[in-house]
Amino acid sequence: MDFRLTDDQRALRRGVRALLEGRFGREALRAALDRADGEGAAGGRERADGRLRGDGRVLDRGLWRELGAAGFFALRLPEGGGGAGQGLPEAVLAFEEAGRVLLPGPLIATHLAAGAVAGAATGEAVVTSADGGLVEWLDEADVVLGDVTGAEPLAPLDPLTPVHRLPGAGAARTPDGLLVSLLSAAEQLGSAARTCEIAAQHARTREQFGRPVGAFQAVQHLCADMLVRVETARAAVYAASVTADPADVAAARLLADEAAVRGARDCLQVHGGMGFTWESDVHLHLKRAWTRTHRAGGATRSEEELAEDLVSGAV
Amino acid sequence: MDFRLTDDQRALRRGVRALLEGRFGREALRAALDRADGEGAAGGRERADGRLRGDGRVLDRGLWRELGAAGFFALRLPEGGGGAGQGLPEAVLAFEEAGRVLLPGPLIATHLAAGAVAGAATGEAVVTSADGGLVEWLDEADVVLGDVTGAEPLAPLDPLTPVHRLPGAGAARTPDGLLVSLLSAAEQLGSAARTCEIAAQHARTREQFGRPVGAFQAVQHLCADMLVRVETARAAVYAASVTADPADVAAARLLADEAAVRGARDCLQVHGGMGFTWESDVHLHLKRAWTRTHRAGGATRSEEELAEDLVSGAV
Amino acid sequence: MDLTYTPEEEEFRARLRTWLAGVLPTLPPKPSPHDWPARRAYDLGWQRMLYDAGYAGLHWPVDAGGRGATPTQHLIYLEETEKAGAPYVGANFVGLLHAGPTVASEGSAEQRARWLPPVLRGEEVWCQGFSEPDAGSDLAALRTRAWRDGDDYVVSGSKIWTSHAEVADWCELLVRTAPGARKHRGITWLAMPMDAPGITVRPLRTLAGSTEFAEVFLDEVRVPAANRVGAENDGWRVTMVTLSYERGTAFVGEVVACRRVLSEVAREARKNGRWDDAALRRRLGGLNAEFRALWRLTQWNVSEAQGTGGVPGVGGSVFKLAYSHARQELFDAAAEVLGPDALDLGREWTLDRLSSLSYTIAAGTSQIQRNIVAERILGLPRGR
Amino acid sequence: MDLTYTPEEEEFRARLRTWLAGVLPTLPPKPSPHDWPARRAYDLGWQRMLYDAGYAGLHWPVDAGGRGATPTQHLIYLEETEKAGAPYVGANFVGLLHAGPTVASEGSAEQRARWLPPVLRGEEVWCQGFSEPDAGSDLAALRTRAWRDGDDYVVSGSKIWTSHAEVADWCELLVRTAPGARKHRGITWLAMPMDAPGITVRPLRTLAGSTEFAEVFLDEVRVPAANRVGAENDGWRVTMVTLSYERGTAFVGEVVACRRVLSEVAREARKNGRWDDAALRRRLGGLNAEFRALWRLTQWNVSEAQGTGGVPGVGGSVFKLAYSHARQELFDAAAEVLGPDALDLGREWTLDRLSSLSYTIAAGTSQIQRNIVAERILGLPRGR
Repeated sequence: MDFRLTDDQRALRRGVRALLEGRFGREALRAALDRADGEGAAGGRERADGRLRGDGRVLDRGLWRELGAAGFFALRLPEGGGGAGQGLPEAVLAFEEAGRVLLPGPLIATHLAAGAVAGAATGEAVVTSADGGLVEWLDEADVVLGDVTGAEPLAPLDPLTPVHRLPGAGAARTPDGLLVSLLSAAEQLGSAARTCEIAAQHARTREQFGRPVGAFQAVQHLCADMLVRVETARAAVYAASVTADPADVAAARLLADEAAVRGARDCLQVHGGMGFTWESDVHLHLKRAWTRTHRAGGATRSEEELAEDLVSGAV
Repeated sequence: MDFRLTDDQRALRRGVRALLEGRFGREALRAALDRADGEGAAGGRERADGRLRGDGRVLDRGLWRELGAAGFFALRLPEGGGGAGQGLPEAVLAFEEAGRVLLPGPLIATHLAAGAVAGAATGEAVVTSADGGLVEWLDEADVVLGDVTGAEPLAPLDPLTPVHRLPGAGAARTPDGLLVSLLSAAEQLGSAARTCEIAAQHARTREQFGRPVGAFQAVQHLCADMLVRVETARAAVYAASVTADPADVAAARLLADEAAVRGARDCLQVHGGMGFTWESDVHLHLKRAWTRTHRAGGATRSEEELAEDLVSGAV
Repeated sequence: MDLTYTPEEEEFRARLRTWLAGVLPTLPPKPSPHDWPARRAYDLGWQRMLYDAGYAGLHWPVDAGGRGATPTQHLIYLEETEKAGAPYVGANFVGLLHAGPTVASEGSAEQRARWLPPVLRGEEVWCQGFSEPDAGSDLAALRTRAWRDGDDYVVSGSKIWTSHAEVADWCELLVRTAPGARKHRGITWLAMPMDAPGITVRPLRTLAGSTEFAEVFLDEVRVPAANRVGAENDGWRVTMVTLSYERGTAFVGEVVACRRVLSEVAREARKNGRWDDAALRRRLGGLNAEFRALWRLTQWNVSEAQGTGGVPGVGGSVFKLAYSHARQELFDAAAEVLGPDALDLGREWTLDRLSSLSYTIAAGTSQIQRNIVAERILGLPRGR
Repeated sequence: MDLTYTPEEEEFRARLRTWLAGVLPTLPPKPSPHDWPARRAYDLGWQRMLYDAGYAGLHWPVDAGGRGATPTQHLIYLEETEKAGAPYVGANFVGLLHAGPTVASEGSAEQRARWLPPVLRGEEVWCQGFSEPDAGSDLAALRTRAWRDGDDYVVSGSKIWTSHAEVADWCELLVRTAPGARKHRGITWLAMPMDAPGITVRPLRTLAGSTEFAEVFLDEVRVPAANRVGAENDGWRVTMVTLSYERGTAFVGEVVACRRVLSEVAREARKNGRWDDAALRRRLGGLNAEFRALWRLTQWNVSEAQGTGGVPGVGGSVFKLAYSHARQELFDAAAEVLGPDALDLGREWTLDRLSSLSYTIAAGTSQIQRNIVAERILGLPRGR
């Protein structure tokens, strides 16, 4: 047993991080936000009541193809078939990086469609999929999996995740719900780790009452609890990527959802008023984290699965 | 509207406090504990596996009669009928004081029996009552209300509250469940207020790392949250004593249960190792608070009542 | 412990209800939230109606033009207007609830005569220039400078989180007049006319997407020294005095509104089936307990204020800690009930969930409130 | 991320299982918890069996008489012994897990030869004299004095929270030898024979009613200077060195046990009908997630320790924060499931609920652990 990342896994993580930092740094994030937002910051007043302005194209297709070229979507396809021959652990590391930088788009659906839907593996096609009562990125997807009849657009809480509601779909489980849960958990983990870093960074530098706010025990403890949730979730997510056991995946998603949502909220609290502005990125982490909690049946289903696991099998 | 205590109510509270401080101060509490405990501190080893030693008589009958003489049990009986002609608000103030000092005995059942059961009003009789699946003080009661057939003694968590379990009783509601909830909430409030005081007192005086532990923000904030719960519960309990509205009572008991249980736990945390000894009183507050949460159907029933209230009536 | 209202209080409530029932249907349609001039006009129009009906400055002293109402009457007023769906105080907030009381309490006769009547009559709007980018929680660290030049102060600096700056006539401004002095000394209170040259207002967009706030940049703005309330360098005390006007009523309307929302959330859950989830249902029951208690705590604080002559003391911190937390819990529970629709910004509760996030930050973070409770109520040593 | 065990590790596990299956049925009956001499004999007897089977000092270096096992083997050992229901380390705890490693690491050749073999063979029991009534969280504030008198130190003071003091042969003792020195300086590590004159042991009853701990009063106890490990005044460093032996395994057995308890709690709920309460059921599901994650975090920490050579670093604080909280939640949930029986001290879970309260206090309060995480991992400025 050696749970640590292998050298190859570390290299993969470094590679994805470098790619995303280069191609989806803060400026690109804010530019995407302005596109989603119609007229950018100046359009804020219109945005408040939920209308999308502009042409509605938010995804950067060039970036999507670059992701494809870098193997983000084909990561788990066999090496002979144009893939990188990697496994779920490597996919989880890549999606964790995507979560860190708030990379937009139906990444999970496209990744899962690689090899099955033409163009998905290479990033030529944007693929989305119905998931329970929601479907993300319907208007910008080239291929839509599942029945989306009667889909109605919402004014999306997360400006970088357009969503449609599906009528009467309830919480029907998609066949690949397990992988959606796992990869979504990986994104949550990345977001949680990032908001913990942002909070600590802010606490080290922001001064109030003549000292960095991070010298106040109350702020220290908020940050410490954030890290505890991140590291606990990390252990669960990485382990689930190795075992692919349904109960492990359910545990990973529960803990990662919580780490991401509470992390973003605590990060906001540490930032005080400054985090409350549109210019801050903290709210984007919170809105995305909230959005992800709705995937694959949500926390309730995961908790029920984990309860059932307690009485059904061996521990 | 003037929600503040009247002068008479203040005087009543002062009176009860003086009586209890005089007759049930710390020495009396520890003496009762030693009686309950069989052979006192030296008998601790036996106590650990739950056996009661000694003659099993823990209640101080003299004190019980003094309580009767002071009107604790007859408080709400009409003045003509040997009572003090007071209302529920006054009873709540008295029971709050009882909760502060961890006064033992079936106080609520005896109070509720005053006027109906001979000797209850004067403190000549000790009255207990079955409540859901439990009955407190069965072995020392002179009068037992309700069906206690098949009662089995437990090794009581709270050494000063002997309890029997009733078979199959489930959570049948006693007819005076509303008043049990309210007066129990008043006791919880008193306990919560007391543990908040104890914690603050300890934090002001105990030094670690060259300063009072109360100068650490983490300790300050534990104490502050304790007070917030106390004051919120106080408003709810006092209001419920005025309105006797079932939803108000349910709210009062929920908040008072939480204030007492969490208050005692946080008080323990503030005390560190010193609170973990048998010699400290903090654990007695926690054990009593836990015991009281089982009364009158517990939190679940109260929450359901409050949920139903939201959709049934006017707000 | 008397929770019944006196005949006078009941009569006050009845008259108010009758008046509201008659006047609310005559109101013009609500303006778009993005049309500031229209919002100003709407809010001032409502204030004028209150003035004409004798409800303006209800809680102000009579000698300031107010009605000298008791805290209980003020509570009733806030409860009834909320329940009736009357307009919010809106653009009149700072004038009626902060700057006005400050002038009433600390201003000269001339200043009172100049500034108070237009507030009461709904003719002038005030905004607040207190917070700065580097002086949020630590307000006394403010750095906006003012120096005396003849009969004027010349002010440079910047302010943030200023509501209604775009349409305000006046700004109650805290400036630093003695740079060397210890933090809380050396601060001065000025009434700055918002049409003075050198003022730039920039809307500040919040995470909820709205622009309720603005940043205000001040570049050598001249403010007449006659606009100073209180002595030079005494502005911190001047500002704090105002708090005595609040008398436990600050959140009356909000608590009433939250109780209504909670009930609506429960009914929505019944409608969409989430009510069958016992965990969610009981969570709503628990929130019912919280908000019932918060209402009683409000009545408690108001009674205390009424009994002790008006200064609410630190009980406000206890209330704010409990309330800000409960409000966030409420909208989290609402999101649970909404299910997928919790991702819909078109749902009012979704926006409310976002804005509720500010409650543990604005007007003293929960961390600072806990310090206040620990040190001033529980007597713990000053935290470090 | 390799969670499979190597063939060597699997073989180690298989051999251990076989041995446990054979030996556990031969154990004498468990002694009463109140019979200290019998407990000592039982625990030492088990240690002797481990010694004879080659499992004694599994994680100690070979040159100290140990087996030099890897952290992973140690994890497997702790997992399997817990699952098999083998006796706990009991009276051998301090000798095997703290004093022994300290001597092994910092002691002279003579000291190692004198003290280590009896620990491994189950012949001598150690206890720990670190905490004092006024030095709990702030251990370095300890005041027990020792002064040199010829070849001895003379020690006066008192210690608290000492387990097995009644039956220990030796006490690893921290004393202050330089009263004027700054806190962490001036502390010295001594091995005190428990039969020395001047030692009084008084049982300390906990809130759970048990007397697992004792106070130890020292009145001019003479300890030979030859019993000092490390240099005079260097005892703080000497003590801290020992932590490197822990290697992420401190709570392996407990996590395994908690997962078993959680499963039992769920089965009990199914039996008594509480399982139908969706809120409670899902709460148990959530705890399943927590404890699964804690097991993985253990494997993670052990892997780190194995990879980096043994010093676990501050990851232990992260684990302890999460685990102590989860353990308390577990027994709170168990109480929910028990219903009225949660008031029965005769139920094991009720006692466990009480003792779990110490987990956020002992061995560094959660508050102190959070400071460590904030300052040493996240690099926040030193708290004040």
